[in-house]
Amino acid sequence: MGETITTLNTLELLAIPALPLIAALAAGLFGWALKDTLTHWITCVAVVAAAALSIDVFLQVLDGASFYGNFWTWMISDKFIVPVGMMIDPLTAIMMVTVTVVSACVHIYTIGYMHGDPGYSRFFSYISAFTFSMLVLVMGNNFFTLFFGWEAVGLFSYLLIGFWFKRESANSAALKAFIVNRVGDLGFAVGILAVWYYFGTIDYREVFAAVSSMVAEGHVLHFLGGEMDAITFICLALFVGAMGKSGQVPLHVWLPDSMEGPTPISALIHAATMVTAGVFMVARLSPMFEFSETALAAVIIVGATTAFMCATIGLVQNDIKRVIAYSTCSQLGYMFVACGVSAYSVGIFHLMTHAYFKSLLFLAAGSVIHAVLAQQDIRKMGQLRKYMPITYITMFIAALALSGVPPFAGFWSKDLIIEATMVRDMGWVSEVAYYALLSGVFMTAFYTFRMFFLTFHNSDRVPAETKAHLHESPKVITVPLMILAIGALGSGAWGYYSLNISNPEVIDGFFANSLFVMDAHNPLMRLEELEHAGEIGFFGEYMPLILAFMGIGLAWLMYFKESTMPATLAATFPALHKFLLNKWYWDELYEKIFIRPAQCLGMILWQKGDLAMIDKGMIHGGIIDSVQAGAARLRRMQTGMVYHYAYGMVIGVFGLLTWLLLKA
Amino acid sequence: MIGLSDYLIVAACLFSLGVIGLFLNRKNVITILMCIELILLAVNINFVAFSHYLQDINGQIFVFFVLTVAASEVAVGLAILVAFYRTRRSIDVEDINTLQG
Amino acid sequence: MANVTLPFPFPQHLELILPEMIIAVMAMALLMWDIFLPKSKKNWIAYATIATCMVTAYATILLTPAASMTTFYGYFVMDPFASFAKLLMLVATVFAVILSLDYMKDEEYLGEYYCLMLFALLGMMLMVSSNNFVTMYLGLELMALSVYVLVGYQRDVLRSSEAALKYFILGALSSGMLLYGITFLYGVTTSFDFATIGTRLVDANDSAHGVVMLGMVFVLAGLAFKVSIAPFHMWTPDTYEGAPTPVTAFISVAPKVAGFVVFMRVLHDVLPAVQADYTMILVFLAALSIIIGNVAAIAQRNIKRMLAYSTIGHVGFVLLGLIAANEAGYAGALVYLTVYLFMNMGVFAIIILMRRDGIQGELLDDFSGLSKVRPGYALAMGLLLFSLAGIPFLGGFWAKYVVIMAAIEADHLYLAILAIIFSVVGCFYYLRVIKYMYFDDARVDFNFIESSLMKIAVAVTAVAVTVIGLYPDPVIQICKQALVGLI
Amino acid sequence: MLEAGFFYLFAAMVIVGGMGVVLARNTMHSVMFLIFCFFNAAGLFFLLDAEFLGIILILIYVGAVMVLFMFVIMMLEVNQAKLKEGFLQYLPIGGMIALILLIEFIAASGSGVFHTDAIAAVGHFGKDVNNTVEIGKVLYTQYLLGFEIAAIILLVALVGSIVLTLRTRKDAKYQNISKQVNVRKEDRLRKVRM
Amino acid sequence: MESLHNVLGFPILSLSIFLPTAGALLIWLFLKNDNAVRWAALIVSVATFIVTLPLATAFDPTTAHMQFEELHHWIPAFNIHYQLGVDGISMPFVILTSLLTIICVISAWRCIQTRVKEYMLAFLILETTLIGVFCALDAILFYFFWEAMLIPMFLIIGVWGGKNRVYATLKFFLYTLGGSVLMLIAVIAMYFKTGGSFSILAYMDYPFDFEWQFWIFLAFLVAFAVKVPMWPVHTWLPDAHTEAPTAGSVILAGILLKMGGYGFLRFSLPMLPDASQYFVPLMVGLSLIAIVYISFVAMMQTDLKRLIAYSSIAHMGFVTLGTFMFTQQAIEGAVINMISHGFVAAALFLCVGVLYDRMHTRDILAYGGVASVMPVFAAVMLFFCMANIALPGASSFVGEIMVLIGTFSADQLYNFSFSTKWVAIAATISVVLSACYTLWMYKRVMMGDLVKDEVKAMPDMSAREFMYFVPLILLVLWMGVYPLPVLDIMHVSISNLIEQATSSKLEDAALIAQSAAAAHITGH
Repeated sequence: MGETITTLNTLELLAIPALPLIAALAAGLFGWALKDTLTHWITCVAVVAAAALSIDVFLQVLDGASFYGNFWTWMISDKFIVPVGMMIDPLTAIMMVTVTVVSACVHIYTIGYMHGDPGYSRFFSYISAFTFSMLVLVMGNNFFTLFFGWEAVGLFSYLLIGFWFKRESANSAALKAFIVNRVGDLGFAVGILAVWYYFGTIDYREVFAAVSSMVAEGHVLHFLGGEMDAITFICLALFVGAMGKSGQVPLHVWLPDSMEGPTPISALIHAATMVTAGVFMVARLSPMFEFSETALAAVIIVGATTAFMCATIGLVQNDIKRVIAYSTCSQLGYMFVACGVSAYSVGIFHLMTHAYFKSLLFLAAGSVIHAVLAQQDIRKMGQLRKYMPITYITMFIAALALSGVPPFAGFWSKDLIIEATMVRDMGWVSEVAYYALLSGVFMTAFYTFRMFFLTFHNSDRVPAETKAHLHESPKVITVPLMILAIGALGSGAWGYYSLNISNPEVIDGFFANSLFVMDAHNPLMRLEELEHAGEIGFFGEYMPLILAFMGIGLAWLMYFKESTMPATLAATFPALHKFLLNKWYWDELYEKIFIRPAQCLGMILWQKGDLAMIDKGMIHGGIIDSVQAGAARLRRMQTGMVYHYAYGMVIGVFGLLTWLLLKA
Repeated sequence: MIGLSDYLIVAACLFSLGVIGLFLNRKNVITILMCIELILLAVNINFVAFSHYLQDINGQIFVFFVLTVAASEVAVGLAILVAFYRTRRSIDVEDINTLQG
Repeated sequence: MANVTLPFPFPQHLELILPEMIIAVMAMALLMWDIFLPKSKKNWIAYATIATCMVTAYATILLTPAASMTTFYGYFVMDPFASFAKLLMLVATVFAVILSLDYMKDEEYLGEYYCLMLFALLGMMLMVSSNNFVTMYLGLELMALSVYVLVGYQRDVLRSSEAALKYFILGALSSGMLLYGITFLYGVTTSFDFATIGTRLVDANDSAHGVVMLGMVFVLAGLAFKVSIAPFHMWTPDTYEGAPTPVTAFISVAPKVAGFVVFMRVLHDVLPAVQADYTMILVFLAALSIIIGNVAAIAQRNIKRMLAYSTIGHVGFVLLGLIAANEAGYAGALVYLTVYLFMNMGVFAIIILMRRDGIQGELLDDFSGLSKVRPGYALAMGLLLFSLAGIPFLGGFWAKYVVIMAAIEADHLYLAILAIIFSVVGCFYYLRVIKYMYFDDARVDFNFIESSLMKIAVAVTAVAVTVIGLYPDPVIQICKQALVGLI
Repeated sequence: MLEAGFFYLFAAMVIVGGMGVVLARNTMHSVMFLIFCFFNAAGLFFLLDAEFLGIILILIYVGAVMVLFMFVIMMLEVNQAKLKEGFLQYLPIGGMIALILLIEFIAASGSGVFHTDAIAAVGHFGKDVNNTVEIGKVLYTQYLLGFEIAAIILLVALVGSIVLTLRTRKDAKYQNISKQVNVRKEDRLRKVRM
Repeated sequence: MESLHNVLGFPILSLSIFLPTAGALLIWLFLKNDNAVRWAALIVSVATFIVTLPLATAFDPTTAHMQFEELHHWIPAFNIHYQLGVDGISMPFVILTSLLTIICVISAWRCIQTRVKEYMLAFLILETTLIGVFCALDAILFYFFWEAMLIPMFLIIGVWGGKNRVYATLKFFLYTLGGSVLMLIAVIAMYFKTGGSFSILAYMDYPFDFEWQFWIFLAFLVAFAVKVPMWPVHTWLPDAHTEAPTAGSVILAGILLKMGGYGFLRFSLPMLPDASQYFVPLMVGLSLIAIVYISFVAMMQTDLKRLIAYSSIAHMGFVTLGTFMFTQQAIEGAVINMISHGFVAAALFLCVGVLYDRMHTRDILAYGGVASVMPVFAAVMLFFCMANIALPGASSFVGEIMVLIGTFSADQLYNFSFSTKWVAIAATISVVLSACYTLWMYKRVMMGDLVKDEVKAMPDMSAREFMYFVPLILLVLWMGVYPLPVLDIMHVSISNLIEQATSSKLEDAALIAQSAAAAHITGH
């Protein structure tokens, strides 16, 4: 299936996922025998090594190296062949680096954060295994490897959210995460089925090569009278998978709940890596999405809705991690919009910068939570900057990056997304998306700094008994923060200038052969044209920045010092406040339209269908009862009276004789 | 001229009477035994009539055997009846009812 | 006076009747011997009966001709068909005697009991060797009278007398019907000989049709009564329950064999001219038997009564073979009867073993916990019951298989389907006994009769059923060969 | 003509007797009706040239079997039977079935097959044909086997009746053969030293 | 008779079939002590497993012909043969059976304390009948084993089962028997139609006309549908599973259900291709009902075993769906699914057994927080739960995805009256539903805080218990990651099967009818 192309060391490539896997197996299977220190050494070294190798690979890829090849055949059935192989190109490389670096930081951070937890080695085993899965996801060269990684990260996400399995809320969150993800996977699986059906292969390269001819053949799917382009169907189905994994409306409900997991997990999985898999997938499959305007529009709508809606919810949340979680959803929405407007490179760019500053944000929040004895409510914090300076500074950097303040990482990527959306003309879709994103910028800045001020400034609301423990976190925690802070500081500018992300040529440049954009779609190209023509205008150029500062300013007004403004505001718009506080009532809605009906349906089918209809109705009522009634009747007929017996005989003879004679 | 059918019809009436007596009878078992004798008598009349009209002696031989067997049957039947009476103290047909169901 | 021709010509081939003679002579000799035996040694009669049966069986095998031969001026026929049936009945009698050894030991007239059994056997042997209505009727009555007495043998037990009385009254009625039917067949054909009647019926005038139907229905009804085909079955449950258990075992097998053999001869020899009509009747009767037998058994609590209904169901199955009216069908019926012989004898043997102080052991829940106390008996009973239910690797499966196959071959598909579905319904009550034995705990102490002969009987039946189940071919082949003489 | 008259007489009487058997309330009356019935049936037999069987019927049936009936009736306390409601309850259906059966019988009996010339033309045998001899000729040749079986049937009836009814009464004296045969001399013979 | 394919040259299939029974006989005759019986049963089952291994090693995957054949007269009167042989479809099941029997024997080591000997005998005899079903090439022999299986299973559920065992075992017995008797009728009818043969291979070749195929298909359908079980004749299964002892459930889910799916593959498809095609909508409908309806029902169960039983039904829905899609992927997927389900469902029942041995209840609500006291067990059970929801890497994923692929793409090859794409999409819903019921169950049982004292007292798995999970874990993983060896075995057999199932017999039948008519005319 396709010849192997390699300008990279195969062994090195194999080592990158293999190291975390081996570490995970060692920690998982033999954790009970190993000491905690040994466990974390094994896993940390493995992941750090993987990160180093990834960077090495990335550098080689920057020099134009690539890899494509199969190692293994998973399944063969007639023409259905599933190989296991890798495809290393710039997109993959950038993901690998992001994943391994964040993972390495989280590993180290975990040493401090999870210290003394009874599930210490289990935790390391899980996160290493997760790293392995994520690497498989990004490095695979076909849909099945993607799906394998996809499911595996879901599994470890489930395990890690429910890591503290004694907590009911954690268990529920884990279950919710898994099931909502499965809903997405349903779409993904259907997409894969359709891919194989229409392309006869599941290999990326072969599929991508065949897209245009397949579209030209004009396949359509019929359903309930309607019809749909095959390519649109495929892309939409696959995108459902992406929605599930990346927490997009309406499948976003699991992501905030997943904050029940330990904070390193939130940083690694629910900020930096797994949740971005959806974006990665859309980018990876850009050669397919490009051929379906409908699918792209859907991506934009979903992304923009999420970006806006989750930002609004973030405005009023009081749980430090939930605020960040909603911001994650919202930012993922930005990335999808980027993909939707065909600025895949920008989406990936934002993915990378987001990975750094968001994981930093989470880890810093974790540092805070660690310090205030697992308290997550920001209303019970305040003035923490005095106790934890490093955390304070790193978090400040991250907050600025998230808010899109130059020169921090988030500014570069987010700004580009907004501009790309602005220039891409897709009718009302792109227009609405543009305003949604703009309002998002404002809200992002606001809630980020609301959270930041409430935590580190404002009045000191920390309970007295906690105060005694307040101190800066140990080095294993702060060092990863600092490393990530570098990323949050510099990755944006580096990407912008070094990778030349804003240049439309980046598709053929850095992202050579890994992304595909139709020229007609390419927003960067249009942006460049417009800039040349000077048609962007002040508003277009600086609006995001202004909004970001306005958001920060408003937050400063309301939260920097203790103030009655928030309460007043909430009192002024109680319905809106409640609506936001209850997260637009999504959970309640799902409870009403899915969970309850499903349970009711289950009960009805069981009690009424199986027990009442089949067992009682058909089997008991229909067969057993009639047999028993027959038996009872026959028993009654056997009266014991000899004349009845004689009567029976005579009737028998009479009946037979009459029958025969009548017949004749 | 009295034909074969006439005899057969007499026998048929007798047979029917026996059968009716058997299952409409609510008296005692002895009557039932007598009804059986009626049935056998009907059979015998049939045989003899056929034997005569078909000019075949075999029918009469069969009657001979039937008579023998009938006598034996009566003996055994009455013996059973007596045995039954000794434990049940009744020979009413309604009282032959412990076995049922 | 003048044309009386004496002396009689001496009958040819008189040796053919030797088995019957042995039985008759021995029965009478044992009657005499009984008088001289003290009470404590009455069992000798039983052993002598067994020996007689064995010798007779040997003689029967020796004397079996390759093709039909007759003696007594053509009124007694000996052929492999009859021989095979006789062997089955002899085996059944041996089993019944073994079963009686303990059960009947307190009866006042013990010697006569075994003699009557021999007389019943004699009657049945004559039935199966009959090729005419005279011998058949006399054999049948000899059997019937003996069996009436046997059923009522526990004369101090009400249910025994009652069973005998009911059996007798209905039996007499059925004989009357049979005879009435015979008169009409005789009237149409002027003969009692099966084959002659058969050929004359073929040539008979169309106007005779009604009369032939009349005769046929009555003859079939009379015979159906003997083999408990519904709706002529109603004596069966009462008689089975009331009769002493060994007698129940005896009448559940031997008279059925004899009855079916006669049934087959009558159908095949006498009624081929009206095959379409009798098939129609028999299809109806078979369906009715299978339904009534299997359904009614479910409501029973007494195992003897339950087995009575089960017999009715099984008889319906045998009837399938007769309906098929082909070689496979008749052979199938014989296979069924053979297997049924072992199954029923084994089951009744165990029921007899269950009798203990004050308890008849006939209720289903008396079997509770048998498997824990006597796993061997429970295993045997289980095998026999599964066999009765027709589950493979046991003989009962093949029994059902052969007749169903024959029925399908003869295009009675619906009947086959009905039969097999009701056999599933019937499974339920066999399983219920197994349920008591294996799944429940014992309610009372078991106090078994330790009789090595009984043990052997149980073992033989269980092994036979299993062996036939695993390798039925010899039985099937023998049964096929045994059809010489019928077809 | 005379013969026809006799036939109708006997036939009617047979049927009347049969009805009497069925309907009489007193069992003893039933027996009497049955005897009456047999006498008339014997008459029918005579009309059919079956003198031997007619006589046998009277001798054996009336002379032995019916006497046995009477004996048993007298031995057992037979209640005056009342016509119970069951009779009436079953009469409509039962009667109808019996009636239809009867009609079927009659239809069959009277059907054309028994009206052929050959059958209808049978006259009576002359004096030289002796019914008893004719029966004897075949009964002891062809039907020898049947005859023997009939004998055994009678034996069985005998034995059966005995085992079912004979009770060894304590106060009755009878021979115990087995005891007699199995006696040892020590039991009976005591040597007395004089 | 053409020559027999048997590379080994000795009757290995007979040996596999009768070794357990021979062992059972010896145990019955000579052993009294419970422990000795256990060891002996283990030795016999292991020996049987070893005997079946050469089937895999000596198997020739390049031919669709039956292998290791044996042919003897059994009942010449009816032309019934003792004919054995396996192909790529049946061979894996033979090995699966012998393997699961070992596990059943081990799993019963401690929890069966009463009537140990009878228990082991029942299992060994059961093994004989099960292997026999998969090896039989004579329809009557097949039926013989098929029914004989009921006896030991009836006793296993009835004697060693739970509270409501009598009802459950009777239901099991009568349902299954009731279903399969029509198969006997059908087989006999085919015997006469084909001119006196019971050979399964002969039936495959004989051109039945459509009416025949129609009725025979229905007769077979009843038999196999009950066994699989398909909606609406599935209600015996939850009861049987719930009440059966652990090993009984294991063998029931692991092997017995597969007999139904195997029956479709061996009988319905190749013998009755036209009827099979005709009934595709029905079969697909029932399969979808099984997948969706049953999943909802499973979700609401509070009895552990009942839940897993319902999940089995849902998974078997994939098997029937795949079977009637006539594509290589779908049918291979169906077979893989059956094998995989043999591991996974068996393991889940063993997991319940582990719990049950400690708490003596199957009520989900009686548990909670078990993971705290039984961490190893929690991991094992989690593994099988994940396998149950067909996560990639587990064998069940391979099976299900192949079924789905095959179903989705069946449109390309055949003109069904409906779009198989939407069928596949509907079936994919199980991705969500299976996760719902499995993980919800896992959550309620294993996770949460320890509040119940009884749960606190539960010891973790013993080495023996762990031991029988290890092979299952390895097998699930192996088939999930490297299913090629198993697939290789089946490829040729299944493509041959598809060839048979898709080539109409009607033309041949018409030809035969024509020539018969011609002969009739010339005969005059």
